Amino acid sequence: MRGIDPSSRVAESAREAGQLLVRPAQAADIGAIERLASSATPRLTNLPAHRDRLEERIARSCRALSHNVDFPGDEVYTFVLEDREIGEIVGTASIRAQAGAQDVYYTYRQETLIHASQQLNLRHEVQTLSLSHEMSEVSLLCALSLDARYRGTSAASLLRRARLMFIAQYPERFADTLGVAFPGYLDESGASPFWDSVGRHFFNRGYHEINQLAGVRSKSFIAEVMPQFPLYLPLLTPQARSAIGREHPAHEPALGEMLAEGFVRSRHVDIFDAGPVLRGERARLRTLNHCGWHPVRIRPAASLPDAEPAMVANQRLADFRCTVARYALTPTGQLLLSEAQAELLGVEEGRAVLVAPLALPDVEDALDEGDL
Amino acid sequence: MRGIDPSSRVAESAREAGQLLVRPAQAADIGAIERLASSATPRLTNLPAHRDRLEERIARSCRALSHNVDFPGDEVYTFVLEDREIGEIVGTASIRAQAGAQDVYYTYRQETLIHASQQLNLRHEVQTLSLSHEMSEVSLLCALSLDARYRGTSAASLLRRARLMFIAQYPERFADTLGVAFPGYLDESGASPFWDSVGRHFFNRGYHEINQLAGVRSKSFIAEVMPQFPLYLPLLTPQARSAIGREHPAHEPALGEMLAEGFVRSRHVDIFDAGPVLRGERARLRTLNHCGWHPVRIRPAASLPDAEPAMVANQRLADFRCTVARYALTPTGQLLLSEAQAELLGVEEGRAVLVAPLALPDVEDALDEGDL
Amino acid sequence: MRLRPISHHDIDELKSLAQETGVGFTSLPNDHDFLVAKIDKAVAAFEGHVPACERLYFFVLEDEQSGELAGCCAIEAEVGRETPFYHYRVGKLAHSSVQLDLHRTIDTLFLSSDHTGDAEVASLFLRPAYRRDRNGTLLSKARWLFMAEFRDGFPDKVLAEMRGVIDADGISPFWQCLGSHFFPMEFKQADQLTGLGQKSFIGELMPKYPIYTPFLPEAARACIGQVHEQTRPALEMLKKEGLRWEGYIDIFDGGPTVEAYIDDVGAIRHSQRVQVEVSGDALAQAERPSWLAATTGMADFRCSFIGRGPDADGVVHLSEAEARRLNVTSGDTLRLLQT
Amino acid sequence: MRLRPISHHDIDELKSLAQETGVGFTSLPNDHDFLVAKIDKAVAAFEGHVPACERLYFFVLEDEQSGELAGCCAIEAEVGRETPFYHYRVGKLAHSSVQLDLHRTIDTLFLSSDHTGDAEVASLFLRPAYRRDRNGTLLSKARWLFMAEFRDGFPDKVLAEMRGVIDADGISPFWQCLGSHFFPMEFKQADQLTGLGQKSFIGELMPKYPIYTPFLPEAARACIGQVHEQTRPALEMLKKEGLRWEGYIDIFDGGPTVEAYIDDVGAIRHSQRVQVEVSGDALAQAERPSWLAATTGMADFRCSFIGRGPDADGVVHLSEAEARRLNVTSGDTLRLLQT
Repeated sequence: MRGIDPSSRVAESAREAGQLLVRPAQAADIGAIERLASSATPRLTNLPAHRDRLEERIARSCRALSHNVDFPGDEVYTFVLEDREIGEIVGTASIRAQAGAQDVYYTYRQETLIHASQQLNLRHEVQTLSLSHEMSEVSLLCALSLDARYRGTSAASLLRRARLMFIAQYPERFADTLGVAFPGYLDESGASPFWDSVGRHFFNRGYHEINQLAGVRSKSFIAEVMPQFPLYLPLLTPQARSAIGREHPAHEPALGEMLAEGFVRSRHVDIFDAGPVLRGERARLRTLNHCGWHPVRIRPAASLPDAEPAMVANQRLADFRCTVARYALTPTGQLLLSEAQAELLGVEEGRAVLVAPLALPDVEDALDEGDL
Repeated sequence: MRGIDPSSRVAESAREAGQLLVRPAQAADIGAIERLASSATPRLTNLPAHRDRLEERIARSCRALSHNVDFPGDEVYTFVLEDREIGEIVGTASIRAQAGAQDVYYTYRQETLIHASQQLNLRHEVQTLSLSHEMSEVSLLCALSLDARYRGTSAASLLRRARLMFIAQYPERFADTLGVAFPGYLDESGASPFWDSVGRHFFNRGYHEINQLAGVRSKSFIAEVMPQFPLYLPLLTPQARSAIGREHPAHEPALGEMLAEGFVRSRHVDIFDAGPVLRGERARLRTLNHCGWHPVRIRPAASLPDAEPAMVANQRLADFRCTVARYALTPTGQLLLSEAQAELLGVEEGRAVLVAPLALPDVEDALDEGDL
Repeated sequence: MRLRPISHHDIDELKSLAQETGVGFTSLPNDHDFLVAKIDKAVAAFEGHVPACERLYFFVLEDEQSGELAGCCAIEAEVGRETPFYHYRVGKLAHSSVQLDLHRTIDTLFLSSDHTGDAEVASLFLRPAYRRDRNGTLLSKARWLFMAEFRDGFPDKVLAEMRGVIDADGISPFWQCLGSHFFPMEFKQADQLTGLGQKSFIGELMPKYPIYTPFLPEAARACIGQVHEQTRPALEMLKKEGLRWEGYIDIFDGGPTVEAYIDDVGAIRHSQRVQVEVSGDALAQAERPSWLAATTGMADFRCSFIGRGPDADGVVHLSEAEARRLNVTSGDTLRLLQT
Repeated sequence: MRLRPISHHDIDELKSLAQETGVGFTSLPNDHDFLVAKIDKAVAAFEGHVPACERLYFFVLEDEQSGELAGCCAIEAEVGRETPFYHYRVGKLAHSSVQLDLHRTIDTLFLSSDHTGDAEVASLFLRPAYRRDRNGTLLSKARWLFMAEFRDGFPDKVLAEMRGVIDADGISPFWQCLGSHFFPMEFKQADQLTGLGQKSFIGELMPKYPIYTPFLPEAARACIGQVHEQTRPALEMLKKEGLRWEGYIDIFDGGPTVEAYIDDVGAIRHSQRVQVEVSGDALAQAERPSWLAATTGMADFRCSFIGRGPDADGVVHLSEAEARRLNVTSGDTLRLLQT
């Protein structure tokens, strides 16, 4: 610890990531989660800063983890990121086992219509947005909020991708296709150009107001009152058009990471702010492809060799734990952990843990595989 | 040769398949192709028994094979199956490099709409068919007609799948996704229950008449006058509904084989008769996955060892040849061929040929992977 | 017999009316609370307390001898403002292709709420025992006099929804072929929910895309714009006033909605205001009354047949009984219509 | 001045008329072959040789002194039968949710061919030099007399399409905001193709799904159902006859289409048939002629103003000049309309 500024200490600690832990949320985490919900940038529809809703959310997660589940249903798993060094909950993220299990999960699907004129011998393409419920079947990674001090650190990656480590272990609880919905573009004043050009005509309320309403009530209630016929893109404002499929600036790095992970841009965007929805086949995601089981070998922290960072998860359900450690193996394939790390994960020597590299290939390679 | 009935002789020969050859069509094949077009069961829209159209088709294929092509465009490759033993053209089949390159390729896409009532707290699903041009980008295997005497023999497989052997060699000429359109269900009287319940309302012509018109004019002309709004399935006759995605009985075995090959049922069906359209990612098709290059070693026919049958193709473009032989390799990986087989393929000893097993895994395993 | 606004003390009589109406008359369900609320709403409308979009003018036909209610009818000032108002509109789509030498138009049903904001005449019911002495005409036409008198309180157009065809088994072929595929319930239930004004399920479950009518079975197509046998006389009466079918039908049974510009309605155009003179003398009295008279107050609106029309000076002479029935005295104004 | 059916020898005069009409008057393009075909078609219609759906009655206003044509007008007996006939219809869709306590209707433009089979009055053009002496009224109203006389040859409804708003730069804001996104061409070109009857490109390129009007810029919304400044007088004249805007607009410029049931058109309802008596005597002659007279033959149809109406016996007296102009003699029948 070189600095004395507490925020730089935190960042340093995050970089080391020695004491970071992702685990399922518990009732006692409500205060922290509410704080995270209020500080999310931008505010998230699916993480309303509304205590009753959040309590319900945690209870739902605990219920799902205490039952046998043979196929994805209306479970929502909520996780928290804990920094043990400062003893604080500094992030949260969820998985909806089936995006449309409770309410239909509506998105706008970008389509191209061909208007061909035989008379004039020309073909004219027109883009539309159609209300769609096709994404209802996917398992959705959503509701992520991270303490601002940890942004851009490996803590962000851990929080985002520990969910994949969980999915890797409980495939029967999730769909083959995963989705990630990113907050959409807002301008400097915090307004959504897409909402202002589309939804506002039908609701006459601002983006933040409707977003809040949707968080407390249900987004699908609102979708069902949205225009039922496809919208012609040329009739939207240029500002709205350019917001389609564009993420909120604060989420650019996260989006890049998910593309590197193997997700691709789908044709679908959020119905309020036109934020992008990524989709990924589980079988093609880097973390799920490259993770492996290794027995634990405990060694003094000082004697651990240097190696690339990795996510390490224990083999529990309700007591699921995932942290960051070095991917250092013995010649016989045992993962070397310090005493502290083993304790963090709640594992003893010889117990198998799931390990996947934290690093991902360059984003550029993954960018152009989408449906579009 | 045990029998004296010429048709059984042909069948026997086909089973042996020693003299069967798939190659690109040439101008001189016009008579045979026209005969095959007239005898197709059922008649095919994309293989009209119309001499001018067929001549154009052959010329188009020759043109495509005599030019460098870097990406799929409006090429249509037409192949014939020749039985050298009897010296006859006994089958034909085509690949459209891009289904919608010339005219938009319209299909009906099966969709499910969710009608959710908050008031009554229920969710009601309604199936629809929407006019779609999404399949326009795929490379389409189509226009297959085989002499009735060869049905159910390995000649059928060869004709069907030799196209994949061609695609394997010239990937740049085709899309990553392949489609196969199968003729749809017709009742005993040869009528299409789907057309009678749908298209007839708009055209007041019988299925065969419109099919013929579409073959000579253009199917997309007709599609553009079809209903533009989605059709609600519950409003179609039960006969029409049950024909959706159902192949013509004569094409059941072919469909089964393509499923075994790795194609899956798409949501798309033909706009006239609702016949199924299969789709397959090139990377997941058995023939493309399991084919390999081997140098040729020529041995006397009598001394060739027994082995599983395989498709064998030479490495030419305009002189492409594909036949069936035994998959017998030397210990060093050379393919053993008879003099006659080598001559059929136009290859000498040492030349590399592409080989893929003719047998496919059981259909059952592949049946349930479709989009539906 | 006279027609007047409903009032709170009519509740018991209204309930017995509701019991008699039966299926297909969904706006008067036999439900105490609903009926009380209906009366409240109507009373407020006649008192002029509510905005136009909430005004439901509900009238009763009173046998002033027995005090019994013989029937009822209503005018809604602006439909579709509080709850959505749906119809199918029969429209035409052109399908044409020069290359195919094809040109035809296809009939199509579009879900629409075009009539939002129009006035509606509705809820006409006459007890069987009173189906005589032109009481039906009184109930039906009194509404036109009311609208003529208070023209400013109504929009440009008025409509009336007519019951559609029901087969011998009490089933609507139109519903069987169309609605039943989208509404997982019985026709009756759907109809009842609508009668209670709970119509949001319609927009929720209804097909959003147009229906191509050629896809409907002949039985359903034959119901489009057709009225129930028993509704034919009512339809004829409205047609005579100038209401026409402009292609809108009920989404459940396919029955026609007829409509007109209010200013074009015959009874409204031909009604006239005259001065009253109550004459004690024996007056000429037509055997079959043809003159309908309505008062000019809203809350104390009255309408009944009288024995004669105005004289050459534009004055109408009333007997004492007629004046009592209408609650007018000499010097008052009446609106008359010869029927 | 008198109105009569066009004939083959009018071709040169028609061409010079066509030259004067200019942009926005697409039905009379300056194209010899097109105009010859138009005359052929009209002549066949007046001779009664063609089925109703192909009947184009094309009239010219003739200055019988100079022989010059002063203007023209037309009636199409049934539109949309030979080539598709498109409009946008302004409709309402309900969007409501009990849970969200939301209920509103959204205006929507639906592509429709609802007017297929209706009659159309169209192509009215009067040379500037003749824009006096009620010639415009003659051109416009003569058509009603023709339709009244040959009522059986026309359907229930008649419509008239009105030019929409064009801005100072000659550009239609409605087109700019809507059509231009779907038709890769200039407004003028689209308009011209339509004038030539080549309309299948409209159905091919037009958006098939409804357009929610709130998505259109204010400039486009302001054009919906609005007429071009110069068309306002024509619109007023049609409105006086009872034609109304029922929500249909031109797909290119958003201009209104007004319509009426033919039997409701004022001029048709009020016209009357009378006997002619040609009087050599000096007859009373109104300074500003108000009586329009039309003959009862089709191929030799004539219409002009006359100096007076019928007498008490229902006989109209004509001067020799008037009789000549209309080509009638005593004992013939005329259809009169007071304008």
